[in-house]
Amino acid sequence: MSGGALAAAASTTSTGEALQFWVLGTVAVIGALCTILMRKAVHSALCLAGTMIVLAIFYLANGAYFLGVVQIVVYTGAIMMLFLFVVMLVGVTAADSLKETLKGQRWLAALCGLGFGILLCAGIGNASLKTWNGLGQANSGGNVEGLASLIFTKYVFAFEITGALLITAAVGAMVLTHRERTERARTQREQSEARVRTGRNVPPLPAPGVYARHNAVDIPGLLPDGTPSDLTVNATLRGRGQIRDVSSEALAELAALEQRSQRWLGRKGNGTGKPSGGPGKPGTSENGENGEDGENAGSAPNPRGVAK
Amino acid sequence: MNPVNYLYLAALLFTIGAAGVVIRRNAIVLFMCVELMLNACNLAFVTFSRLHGNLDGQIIAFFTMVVAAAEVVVGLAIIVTVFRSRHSASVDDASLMKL
Amino acid sequence: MENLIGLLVAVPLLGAALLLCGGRRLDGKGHYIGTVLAGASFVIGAVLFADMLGRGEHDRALHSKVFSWIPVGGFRADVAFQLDQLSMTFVLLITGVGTLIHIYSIGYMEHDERRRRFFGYLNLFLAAMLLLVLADNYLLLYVGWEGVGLASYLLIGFWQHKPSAATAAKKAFIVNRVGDVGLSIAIMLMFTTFGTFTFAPVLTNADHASEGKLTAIGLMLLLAACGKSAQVPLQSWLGDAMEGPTPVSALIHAATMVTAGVYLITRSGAIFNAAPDAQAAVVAVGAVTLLFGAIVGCAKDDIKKALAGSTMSQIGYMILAAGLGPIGYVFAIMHLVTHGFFKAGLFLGAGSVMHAMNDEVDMRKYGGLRKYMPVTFITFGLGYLAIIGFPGLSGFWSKDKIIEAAFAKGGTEGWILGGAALLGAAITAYYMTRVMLLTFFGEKRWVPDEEGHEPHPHESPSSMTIPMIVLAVGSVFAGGLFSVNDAFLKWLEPVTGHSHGDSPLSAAAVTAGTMVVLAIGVALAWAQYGRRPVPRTAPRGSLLTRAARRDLLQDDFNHVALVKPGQYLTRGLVYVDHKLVDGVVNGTAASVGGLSGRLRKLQNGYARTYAVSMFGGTAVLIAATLLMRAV
Amino acid sequence: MSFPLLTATAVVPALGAVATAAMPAAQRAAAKWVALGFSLVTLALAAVMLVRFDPGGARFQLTESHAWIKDFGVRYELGVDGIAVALIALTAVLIPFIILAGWHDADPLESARPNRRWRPTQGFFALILMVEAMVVISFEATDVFLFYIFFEAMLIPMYFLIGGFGDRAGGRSEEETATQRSYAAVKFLLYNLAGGLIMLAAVVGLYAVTADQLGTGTFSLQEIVQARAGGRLDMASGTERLLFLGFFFAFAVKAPLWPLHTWLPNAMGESTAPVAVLITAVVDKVGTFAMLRFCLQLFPEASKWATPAIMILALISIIYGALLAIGQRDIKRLIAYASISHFGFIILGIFAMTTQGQGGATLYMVNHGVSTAALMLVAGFLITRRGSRLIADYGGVQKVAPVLAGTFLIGGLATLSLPGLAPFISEFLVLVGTFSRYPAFGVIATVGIVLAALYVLILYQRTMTGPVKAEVRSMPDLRVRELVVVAPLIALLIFLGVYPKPLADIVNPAVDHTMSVVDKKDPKPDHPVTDAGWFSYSPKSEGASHDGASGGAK
Repeated sequence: MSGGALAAAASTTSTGEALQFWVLGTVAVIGALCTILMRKAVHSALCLAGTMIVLAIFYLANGAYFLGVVQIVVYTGAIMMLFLFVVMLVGVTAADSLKETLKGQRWLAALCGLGFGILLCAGIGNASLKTWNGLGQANSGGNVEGLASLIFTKYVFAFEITGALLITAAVGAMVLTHRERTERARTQREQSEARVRTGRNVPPLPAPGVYARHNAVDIPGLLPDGTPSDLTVNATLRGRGQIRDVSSEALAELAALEQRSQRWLGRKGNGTGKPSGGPGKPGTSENGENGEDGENAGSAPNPRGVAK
Repeated sequence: MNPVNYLYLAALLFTIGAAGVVIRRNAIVLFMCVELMLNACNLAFVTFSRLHGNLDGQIIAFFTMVVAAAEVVVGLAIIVTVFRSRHSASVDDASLMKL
Repeated sequence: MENLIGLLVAVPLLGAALLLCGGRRLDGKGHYIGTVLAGASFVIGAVLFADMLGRGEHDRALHSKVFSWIPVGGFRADVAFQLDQLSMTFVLLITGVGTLIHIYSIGYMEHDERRRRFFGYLNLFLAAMLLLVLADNYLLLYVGWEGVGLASYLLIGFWQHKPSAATAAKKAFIVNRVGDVGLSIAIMLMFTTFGTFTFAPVLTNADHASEGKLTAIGLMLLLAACGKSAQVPLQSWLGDAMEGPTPVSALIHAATMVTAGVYLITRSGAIFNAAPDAQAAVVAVGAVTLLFGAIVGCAKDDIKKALAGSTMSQIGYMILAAGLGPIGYVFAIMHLVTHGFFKAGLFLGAGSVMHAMNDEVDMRKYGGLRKYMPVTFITFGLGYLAIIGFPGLSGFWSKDKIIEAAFAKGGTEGWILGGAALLGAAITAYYMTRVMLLTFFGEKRWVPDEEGHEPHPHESPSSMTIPMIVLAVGSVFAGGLFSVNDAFLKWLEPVTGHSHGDSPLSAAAVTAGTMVVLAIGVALAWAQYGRRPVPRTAPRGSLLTRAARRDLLQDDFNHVALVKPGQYLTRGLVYVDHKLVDGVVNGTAASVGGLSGRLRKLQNGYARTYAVSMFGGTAVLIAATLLMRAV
Repeated sequence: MSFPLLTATAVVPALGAVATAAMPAAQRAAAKWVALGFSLVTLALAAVMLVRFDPGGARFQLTESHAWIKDFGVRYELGVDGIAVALIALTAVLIPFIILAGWHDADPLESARPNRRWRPTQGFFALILMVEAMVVISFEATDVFLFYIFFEAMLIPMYFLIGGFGDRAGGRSEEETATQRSYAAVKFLLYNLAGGLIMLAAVVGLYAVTADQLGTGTFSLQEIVQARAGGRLDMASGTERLLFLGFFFAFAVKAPLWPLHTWLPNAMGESTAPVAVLITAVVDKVGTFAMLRFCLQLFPEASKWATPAIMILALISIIYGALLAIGQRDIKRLIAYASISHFGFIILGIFAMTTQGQGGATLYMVNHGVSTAALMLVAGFLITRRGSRLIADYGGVQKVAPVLAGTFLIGGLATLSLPGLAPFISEFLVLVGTFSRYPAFGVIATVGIVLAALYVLILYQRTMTGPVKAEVRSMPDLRVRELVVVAPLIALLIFLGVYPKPLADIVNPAVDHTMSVVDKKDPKPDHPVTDAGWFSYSPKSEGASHDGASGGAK
């Protein structure tokens, strides 16, 4: 780090820093670009984290040791994690299409961006930034001490106010996310009564998963004819479109089971034709053999009617 | 190399962030882009402090971080609430400002 | 004495106010009040007359200023009266004939439930007419001028339930208004020329002004006269005016109001004397009208319309005379007075006939009435003789003098005018004889009216006959009386001035000529209507006859030339006002609305769009700052 | 500091408005009486003003002056000259009649049950009084800014009067009436607001100019006029013209002058007859009055510069308005267009820049107010009886309701300015005044006289005469209240027509002063008559008559 400090003193940087700048700068830019171009929010978050780390390094290189550390700890550590949490909440795998819906938005954005960038660079360009009297003596007493002395003397009010701001923010976040229950929670009895009154799905909603191996919450239960019932999965998942449909393989396995059982029962000949019989046949036969599904079948058409 | 390049980098990052804000629909990504812009500013500040040889720039950057943190907290809280109410984090769905 | 002049106007005005505001409680005695007040004004007039005769020829004129009316800057109009011989003549005529006709109306309007109002209007007319002839300045005269117009409007339209009457009234007023414009412009001209419009100063200084101005004033006054006196080209209203009750026709549209034009021209003599062109115009109008009216008179079967035509023509004579300048003024007025007598008499006679025949006006349905209503017959007959200028009767004296004066104008002009006057006399004789024959001679041609009432003619009540008799007497002797050693001439000369033109023909020759044409006219009429029976329905007649029946197409002309275009113009303008003038404004509003509607689309509610605009905005700001620094 | 008469005259009706509005909903009748009472008190005050005003005295009398907004030199400055006094008197006279005529116009319909909050009647009369207050004070204000404020504020109550209390006798569906009404109200508001805002710009400009040249900016009419006279203030002609146009535009909209007139027929057609009178007889007068007081006196040069154009517009108004009046099917719109024609006359007179013209114009404002009031109110009574505004729906009324017809006829005759009734004098003066400077214009203007006769008589003939229509057969004649409204107006018409001298004497000095400010002199007659007095006239036949005459005048 001391090398960086020395470099910070000079008006031109050491080649080492130059190299570092060019390499990491590229990384940072790529990271930034990825942030805005990735379809999944998670990826964006990760890319952003990368960019921030690079920036942290640049801070250090610019002699802002404290900020560099803070950058890593606060930003990459805390804020980005917060982001990731929210992303989880909203749905990790949720990918929003990059297809633009607003007409001409993209072109305008490109235009403005380009113009803005160019103008900014022009501004920097014709600003006379010749003499770089680095941070040599500023950091002589140690960077952190320097900052501390400034914060608690010159900027003490701003500091206090930011404190207040942070507390307010915390409270605000709590208030916002906390949902006040306005009315008494309805008991199970009331709920069932309400259900009966409306006449819709009088029995409890069908459970997700059909077989022992497929009882994850994101797998819809299958109706007797093998088609999945949306009613069996959580509304949130449905909303995110994160439903794993296993109906097809379930049907295949069903057919296979059929064959095996027949082979096991010693019937031959027509077994080959069976699977081509389609799912209808086994559905009925199964209906015959197990009553729990029969009830399911009885209620099934009804829920599907509601789900649509 | 002239340290002014840091400023060019900052400008570039800021522009990218701004473009992101404009382009992306997902509120969370939007926020990330805002963060990106803030960071770009911070870089600029730090560079300036190096330019002037005093620590005020760094102080400002520090404050920026604090404020950004607060902002993120509140912003994300809002996003969560909105998502809860309308099952979507897309800013286009919240277009009730239409006349 | 001076104060009496004001009283002269005030008395009938009071009557009008009483009767019109009095309400129903006066219905019973309204007509008496009206008549008494009219009579009172006549008495006052007589008193003033006596007083005037008592004074010397040149200080006969009286003047009384009542109050200052409109004082604005240099513009000073007073309510002031001037009673000189000319005014006096009119006062006597108006109040005298007026009173008689009031009396007549008592009987004539007996069965009309709005009789009170009728008398109120009559009094109003008397007041206005007196104001007209007594005013000492043109503006006050203008008040009387329009006042009589109003009275005539109200009286023509008295039977307002008849649309024809209402229309006729409106027509009369509006045609008169055209003339009034002439008068008002004349007054303005006087004001700009002389700085005043009081008779005395204007007339005494008339010849100082430039002839152009005077001609303009003269022509404008002539326009006014044409409107009021039903002279070509503004004569079209008089025929329709006969929709009014007959006493009205007698008083207003024969004896007094329609002669106001003659008064105006005579009064303004000084101006005309100094403006020969204007005079020529006056003469031309007079000559044309006297023939025009006469021709119309020949064709009408409606007795009142025939008489109206004759009125027109007789006033033509007066205007002609007045146009001749100092040669003719006196005779114009003289004829005016005599005409007042016999024409009023004739109209009253006609009224009495109509009264007897259930208001039948078509002469072809009269016939042989002399046996049934002798008094009417005799009075009417005397009036007839007077108007055709039968030697010795009033008409003879006055009309003869006018024809003489016309010749005396001198030069070809004189010959033309004289000829016209003579021809007019012939036609007058013709159509009046026609009226006479159709009405009182031949076999009776009555038919039951719609309700099937067979008319059974009877002599009218005395309240009607007495005025007729008085007027008949007047129409017999007035002319002679006036001509006894030129009494009338001497009487008026101080006011109007007089000069004997150099007549190419001797008076005797003119008289002889008149007699001859008169005989011819009568003979023609006799040949046509006296000898052979008259068909009940009018024969189709020659082109001229048909044209004459339609007032020589005057109305058709007006309709085509003025009414129709006017209607189109107004309709067009209404459209324009709605669509164009309003449209421009509404159009602007609409366009603004449309524009804002389009701008509104920018506010699509998508945060990102706003973000872009912010983004662009910042870019622009930076650009601006850079520019500032660069500059 | 004597009793502030002018302020009182303006404040009393304002208080009346408050008091009336404050009446509880139940006491509708009481509210009416309160309103009437206050309007009568105002009338009394106006009478006192008329008495205390000395025609021969100072230019502005009964003046009051207090600093108001010091920073902008705005003062609360009141003062009346003859013209203002006459117009204030007119306003004070008309308002009681308007209130009396509109006695039942704002009664709630049977269908609408009045509740505690809903009290249109109080509102109606309160608004009328409010308008009166504002009109009076804008007649009194001699501070341009003060005038401007009330000139604009007037629009608010007028807007509600037009839009809120429409003519129920539309013969149309309730919704359509409502839409028409709001259209009319909005149109009225927009037109006048547009004019007013342009004027505001001019007012500010005036301040800037005075501040620039006098050091301290001022809005005071007198100060500015004196400064002009003293030569301390001379505007660049360009500036002056712009400012003049700014002012004139506002007044021309209000007046209304062609082609800014189209709001008037809608407004008068849709509002109730009394409100229509309020518009045309009272409020619009502020426009013409302001032309005389502000346009001419603040910007004499520009006024002269603009005269030809304005006079041509006025001529167009006269003839155009009359022609459109002839073409109307709706009684009230007909009267509205007639008013446009008359306003043309007024403006013609003002800009003729002659004593007769301007004196006539001032008298015309008063007379037109009275005559239109008479005609319009009677028309209103007629319309409420039959429930229709279409001329074609009437006929033969004269037979059924003679008094109504008679008053209607007199009002009409006044409108066509029949001699003997007040408007004749003013119209003739305007014509003479115009003629003596611009003969051609004068002659063209006379066409208006004929057209006036046409539209009035057509209206009378179609409504009053002819066979009695079935719908009007049961039409009652004027009631006592209505007679009380109409009779005095007619009496006033006749009196002012026969003996206008008192009014003229009040007005003349003010007019002379205006003329002197504009420094225009009346054109001299070509052959002025030395002795205009009366003396016996005897014809000088020899001199005059062109042919050899032996005059008898010896």
